[in-house]
Amino acid sequence: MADEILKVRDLTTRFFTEEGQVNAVEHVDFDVRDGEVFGIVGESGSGKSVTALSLIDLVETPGRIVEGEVWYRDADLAEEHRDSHPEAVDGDYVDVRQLPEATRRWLRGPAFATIFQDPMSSLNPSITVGEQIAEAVEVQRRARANPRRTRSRTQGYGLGRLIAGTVLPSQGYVSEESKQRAVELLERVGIPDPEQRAEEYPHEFSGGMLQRAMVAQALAGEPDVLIADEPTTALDVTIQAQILNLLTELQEEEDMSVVLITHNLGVIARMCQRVGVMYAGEVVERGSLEDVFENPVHPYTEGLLGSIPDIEDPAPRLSPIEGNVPSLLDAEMGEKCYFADRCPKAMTSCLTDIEEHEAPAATDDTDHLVRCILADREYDESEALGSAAKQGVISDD
Amino acid sequence: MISPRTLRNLRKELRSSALAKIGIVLVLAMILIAAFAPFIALHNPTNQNLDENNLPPMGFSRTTEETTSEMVNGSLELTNETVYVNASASHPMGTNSLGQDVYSRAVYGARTSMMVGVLGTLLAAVLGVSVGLVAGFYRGRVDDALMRFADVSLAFPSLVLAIALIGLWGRAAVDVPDPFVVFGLVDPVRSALGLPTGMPDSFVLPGTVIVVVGLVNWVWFARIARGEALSIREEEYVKAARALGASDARIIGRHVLPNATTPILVLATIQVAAIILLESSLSFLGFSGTTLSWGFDISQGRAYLSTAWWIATVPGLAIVLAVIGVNLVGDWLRDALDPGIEGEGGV
Amino acid sequence: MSYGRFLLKRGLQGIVVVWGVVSIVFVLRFITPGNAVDAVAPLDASPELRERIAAELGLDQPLYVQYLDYLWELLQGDMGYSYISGIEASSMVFSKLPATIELAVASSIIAIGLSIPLGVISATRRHEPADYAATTFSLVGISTPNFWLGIMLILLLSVQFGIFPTSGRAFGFVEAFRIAANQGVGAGADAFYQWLRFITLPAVTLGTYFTALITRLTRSGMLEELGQSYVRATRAKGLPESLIRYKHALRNTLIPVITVLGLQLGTLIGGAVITESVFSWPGLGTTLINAINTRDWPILQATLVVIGTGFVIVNLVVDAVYAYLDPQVVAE
Amino acid sequence: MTETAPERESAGDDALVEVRNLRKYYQDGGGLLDRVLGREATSVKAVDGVSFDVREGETLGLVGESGCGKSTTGETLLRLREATDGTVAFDGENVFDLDDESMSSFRRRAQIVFQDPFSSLDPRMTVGAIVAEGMRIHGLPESDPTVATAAELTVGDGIDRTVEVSVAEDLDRVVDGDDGVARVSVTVRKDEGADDETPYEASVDGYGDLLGATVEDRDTDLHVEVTVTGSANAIRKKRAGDLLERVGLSADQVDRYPHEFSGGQRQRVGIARALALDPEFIVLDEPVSALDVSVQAQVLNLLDELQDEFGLTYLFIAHDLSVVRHICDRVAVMYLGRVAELGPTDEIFENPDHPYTEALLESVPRAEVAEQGRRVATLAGDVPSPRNPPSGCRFRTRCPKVIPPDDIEIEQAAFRAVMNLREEIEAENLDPDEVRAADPAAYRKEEVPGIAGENAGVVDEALEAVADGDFDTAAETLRDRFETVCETTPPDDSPGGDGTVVACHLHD
Repeated sequence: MADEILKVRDLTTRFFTEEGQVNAVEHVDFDVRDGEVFGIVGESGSGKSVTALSLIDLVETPGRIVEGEVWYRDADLAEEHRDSHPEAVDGDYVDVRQLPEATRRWLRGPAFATIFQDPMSSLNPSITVGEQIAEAVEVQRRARANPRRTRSRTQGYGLGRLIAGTVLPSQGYVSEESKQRAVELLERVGIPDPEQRAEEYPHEFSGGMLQRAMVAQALAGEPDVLIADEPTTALDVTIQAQILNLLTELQEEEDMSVVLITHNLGVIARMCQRVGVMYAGEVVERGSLEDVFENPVHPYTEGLLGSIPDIEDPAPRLSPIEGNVPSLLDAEMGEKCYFADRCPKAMTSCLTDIEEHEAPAATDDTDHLVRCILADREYDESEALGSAAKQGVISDD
Repeated sequence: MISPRTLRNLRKELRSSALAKIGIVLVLAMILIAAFAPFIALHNPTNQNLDENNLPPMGFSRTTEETTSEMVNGSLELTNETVYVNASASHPMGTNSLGQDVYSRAVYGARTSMMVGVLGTLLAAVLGVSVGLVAGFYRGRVDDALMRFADVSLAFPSLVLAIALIGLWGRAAVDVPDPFVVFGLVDPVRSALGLPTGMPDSFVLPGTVIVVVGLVNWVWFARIARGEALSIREEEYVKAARALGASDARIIGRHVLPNATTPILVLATIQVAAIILLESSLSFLGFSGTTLSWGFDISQGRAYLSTAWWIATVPGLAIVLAVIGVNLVGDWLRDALDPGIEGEGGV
Repeated sequence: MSYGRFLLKRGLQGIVVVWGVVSIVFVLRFITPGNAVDAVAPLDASPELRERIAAELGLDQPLYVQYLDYLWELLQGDMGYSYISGIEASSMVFSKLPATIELAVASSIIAIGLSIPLGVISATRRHEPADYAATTFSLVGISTPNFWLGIMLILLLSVQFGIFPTSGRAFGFVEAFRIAANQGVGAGADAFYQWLRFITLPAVTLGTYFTALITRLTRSGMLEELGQSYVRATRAKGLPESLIRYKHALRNTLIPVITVLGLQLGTLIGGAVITESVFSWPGLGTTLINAINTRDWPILQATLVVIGTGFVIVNLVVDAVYAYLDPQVVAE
Repeated sequence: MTETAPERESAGDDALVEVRNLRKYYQDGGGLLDRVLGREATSVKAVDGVSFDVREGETLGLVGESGCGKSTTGETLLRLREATDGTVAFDGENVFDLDDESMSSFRRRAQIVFQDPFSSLDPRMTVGAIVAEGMRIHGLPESDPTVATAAELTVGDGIDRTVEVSVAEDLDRVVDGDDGVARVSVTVRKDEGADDETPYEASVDGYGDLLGATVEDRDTDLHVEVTVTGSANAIRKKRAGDLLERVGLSADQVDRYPHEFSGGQRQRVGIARALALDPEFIVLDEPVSALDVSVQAQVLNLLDELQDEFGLTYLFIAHDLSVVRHICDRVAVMYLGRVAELGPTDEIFENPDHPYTEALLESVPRAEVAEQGRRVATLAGDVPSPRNPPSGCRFRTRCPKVIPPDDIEIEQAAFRAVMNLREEIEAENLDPDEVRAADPAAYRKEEVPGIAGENAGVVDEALEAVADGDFDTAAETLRDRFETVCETTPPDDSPGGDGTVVACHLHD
């Protein structure tokens, strides 16, 4: 059993809006192993992006991480907090959720780095690309240089120079050394003549080039886990192939683990060793690529795989999943399966027992877990759920 | 015209923001005061009563030096003594130098401000929106020409242009009969309440000011309407309408204008507030066609600052309250409908 | 498009606008009832006399000739002579200009200096006392007519407590320095103190509306900017909150604020006109009002042209600052 | 290869739409001031000479990456944008010079469905009004004189006289005629309880209050008259309801607003709107790209059913190749404003001829376990700017099979490296000091490995010129030796006899 760099347990994030409570992420568990690409696949509204934000503690109001533990393996960090936060440390693992806010913020960079879907809106339009990458480098440099390890990253950069920095670039927060490192990072991700490109603004980059710059920025802190939230969705297919190659290459050389979030099953197949399928805020099935793709147990996974047109031998008709994605507003999740109203194999007991079951024949050493009773028993026609009952599953307005 | 989603957003925002409620209360109050002025004014605002001039408001008193002269054995003897003049119940907010009731003039001032504010904004909106929509929809040279013209009219501050136009065109005003008084509804009510009857049967609407104010502020509407037309014409539902064979006129009328109403509505509230301020400035400088206006009363009170401060203060407070109300309603609309208008519009 | 070329283009557009301003002023003259001759000729002037005056003023030529003459004279800075005082219009206007500039600059400094920090604080400390105070102040600030505010300030600070003079203007800012130069620092300092005493109330009166407006803009600008997705991405790379707030968010917030400054310049000059009449501050505003009341056309014309041209020049400066901050504008 | 393809392809597939040499350039910076500043107007050549046919009843795919001009082609085809050059013949008539009257009929026969569910429906109109807008513009539904009207009469018991029924001429405004006859069923009953003198009443089943039946008692017989009573609006609303049902929504949602629907449902409304005028040809501009996979499948199935039921011809614009493979009969691959390859779908997907098509298909990740180990030779670089596209074949700057001149021996990888170096020199991106410091020969070994002998000599010579800062001579020396047919002559992209296209010199 390869060692896990990250163990997520029972992660739950909810949004308390005026219209009601939205359960975006419900009791999500998954592990990420060293040097592995773990995929999270799901359609829009399945909660996969909120899961990513919850990992790096960037859920803004009205959203709140209600409960859950995020165990991250870092021996020094564990040592440091063993006495101050005994319950947050377990061997080399630290539950990031229980660490003080400042420490959690410090982890962004050296522990977790993130790249988002639309590179153009992830960079400040009025500051050069080189400077913004150099900022990411500078933050780490100042944090390390800080003797008291209080993780203050504005050390030696008073408010006066901060205000002046709004208008005069010369009052930069960024040192020459970091700027040089930024150019090296740009070269590292394959951007031609990096010195010149570092002086250009985001709107002067193509989508592909800008995403490479975002990857360079993520490498600034030499992260252990790179979280990629739909990194290639906004890109064309040939550029997507370039970025996926880049990610694979970097992942091997930097021996960094990747959490890849996407709705594109092709990208999952290409990149991930293990994958979790999310639907309506829950991980309905997770396991190795072979288990989930070759012998899926959960009807939703089957439906998803069935509704993709296969480029190599096109089936005459696709078999879509009927109905629509449910609205998670004020949905009383509780113990019933949330897919029951659209599930072709829904049975009466689906409304009562939806714990995670160990799927029958797990192909290799990993476990293949399914949040569906079909993992333990065969589909039994006689207990099929009537359409009326199906309607009642979700409080439809 | 207003889609149910807009109404829902408005209600939701109203529930959650106290300032919005205050705004609506203030604006409603102003509208009611302006409409039912003849009923709630204590006196006829134009009645002068020189021996009751400069009466202080309730709770205040005023000292004045009085000199009496009398012939004492062939020579004129002047004696002066301080006399206390105190408030009178019938003039709770005091009187001005001509003995006119300050409170009643403020009530009728609301009517002038409201009329100028609303009619001026309407005129500016009609002018500006039609120009802006055409410029934004057809783009090209039409757009360039109209927008250069807009830049030019922006080069003149609205107040400066307004003063110049009114100064040169004269201050034509229109006498508008007051329906309540004309139909004799007012006096019975007033006498029942024990209030003096004989309210003015018409009020003066400053025609030139409204026209000038409209002419001067059309630019803000043109800019917003142009911006909206430029973005809406690229929306796919407009292309779809064109694919269905819709004519330009139908597209502008049926698709562009309805979807541009939100930002125009928010700008309209900003403009009503701005025009109330503009009108009071104009009447303060003596460029308004009517004397029954807050600005005019403030300019009258200026000379009596040290002795009768209330003459200038009361109408000023009225302006501030009215404009705060309108601005709060503007904020409510902007927060609820989020039209993306920042800082447009102004005096 | 390089930065220089962008300014050149704005400059050319500015010239077109100035030409527009000048033409509108010319047109104004013809759409006003009564005509120039009445203003000059004595009431009982005989028709022949009126004829001669009209010819002298060049009013008998065809319209376009008058327009070209008018433009040609304008280029040479000759804007005719005041009907009332006979002084050369341009010299009169330019003598009054410094006072108005002083007032406008002073109130702008107050406005920008106060409002940006206020806006930022109320945006970053939402639902705290500082936010409520700033929001209330800015709401009242934009709802108060500046002439009434001026009068109230006079009532309180001059009449009641006599700290400030009620009206008028002692020395010009420039004069204060000249005095300091040739009469020694003591006199200079005193002259400067007098200047300060006289300009404070008018500057505060004119500046209040602007401070309130920019505070509201900065506040909503900051709130919107902090909601952008690049802020979240910048946080994700571990940048400290203070850097995100000032270096990233505030810089992008200043861009729309400065654009609105350009747009609202008209309001500033309009406000100056009123403030000058409340404090009888000897600037262009008072000149303008007198010129209108006495139908002194050349002075009115000169004032409008100067105000319009001044507006365009200042707008050019605003564009320069705006383009410096926002590289995308130059690229378009 | 004649410039324009022969009018008639092989027998039986007559082209409904014939696009010939279509061009669409966007001018920018052409304003008066820009000319004064000496900045000549540059134009973006979004569509730069595209020709293809769309045959009756087929689904032609238009595929390519963003910026290739596929959406612009679709919109210019329907004259939603003014074309710069070229012709589009719809059923024989050039669309670009139709007068208003025939333009209006073209609008009824050709429609479009858009990509973004949130921007393709007017948020301020109800779904019913959106679907019915086309009918309102064209004053539909109008009665079609060729359609006969008939009524099936069922006579209730207790009526002893013969009953005769007549139907209004414009019945077909309400009732769809199938094979030329609009039929409606009418029942006549004797109302026992009624005491008034005409006890008989007649009613039309269905159609709510749009159709009315009156009974006239002519003592010898009963005469039933069926008339259209609904207003034009009411009829349009009902037809909109029918259309919504047909695309999988329900008629009683007709008064709802777009924001109350999910993405997939909104696309269905967009399709219903396109069907309202009963068109023959629909441009589908990325109809499913914004949808989730499961909803995408539902909409694709719906489009299939509608094509069979109404005999529609589709131009299906998309960037997702697996969707195109599933739904299109023929496919045109576009690159930077031109057609790179056109042919039957299976032919194109199984053995692509054009290097770009090949690279495109290679890059698509397959949703299967085997994808993990697959070595993907990705295309280098970015799509060039359409403002000044590369000379000759536009794909030469990224093409992995660029053709070296005949007279020299060189490996493809090395030649590709030489071509990249040439582009750098022509764009003057190289830094002369860097080249001088690294000494040209060493720089060449590192930048362009795998060349030797005379080729290497020429490259060194060019690099020396660069070191002296003389980019022109450097470019010149390299061009003399390495100039390829790909950069001198544009490949032929006009449709061949069988309508296929391979715009690549490898296949001349």
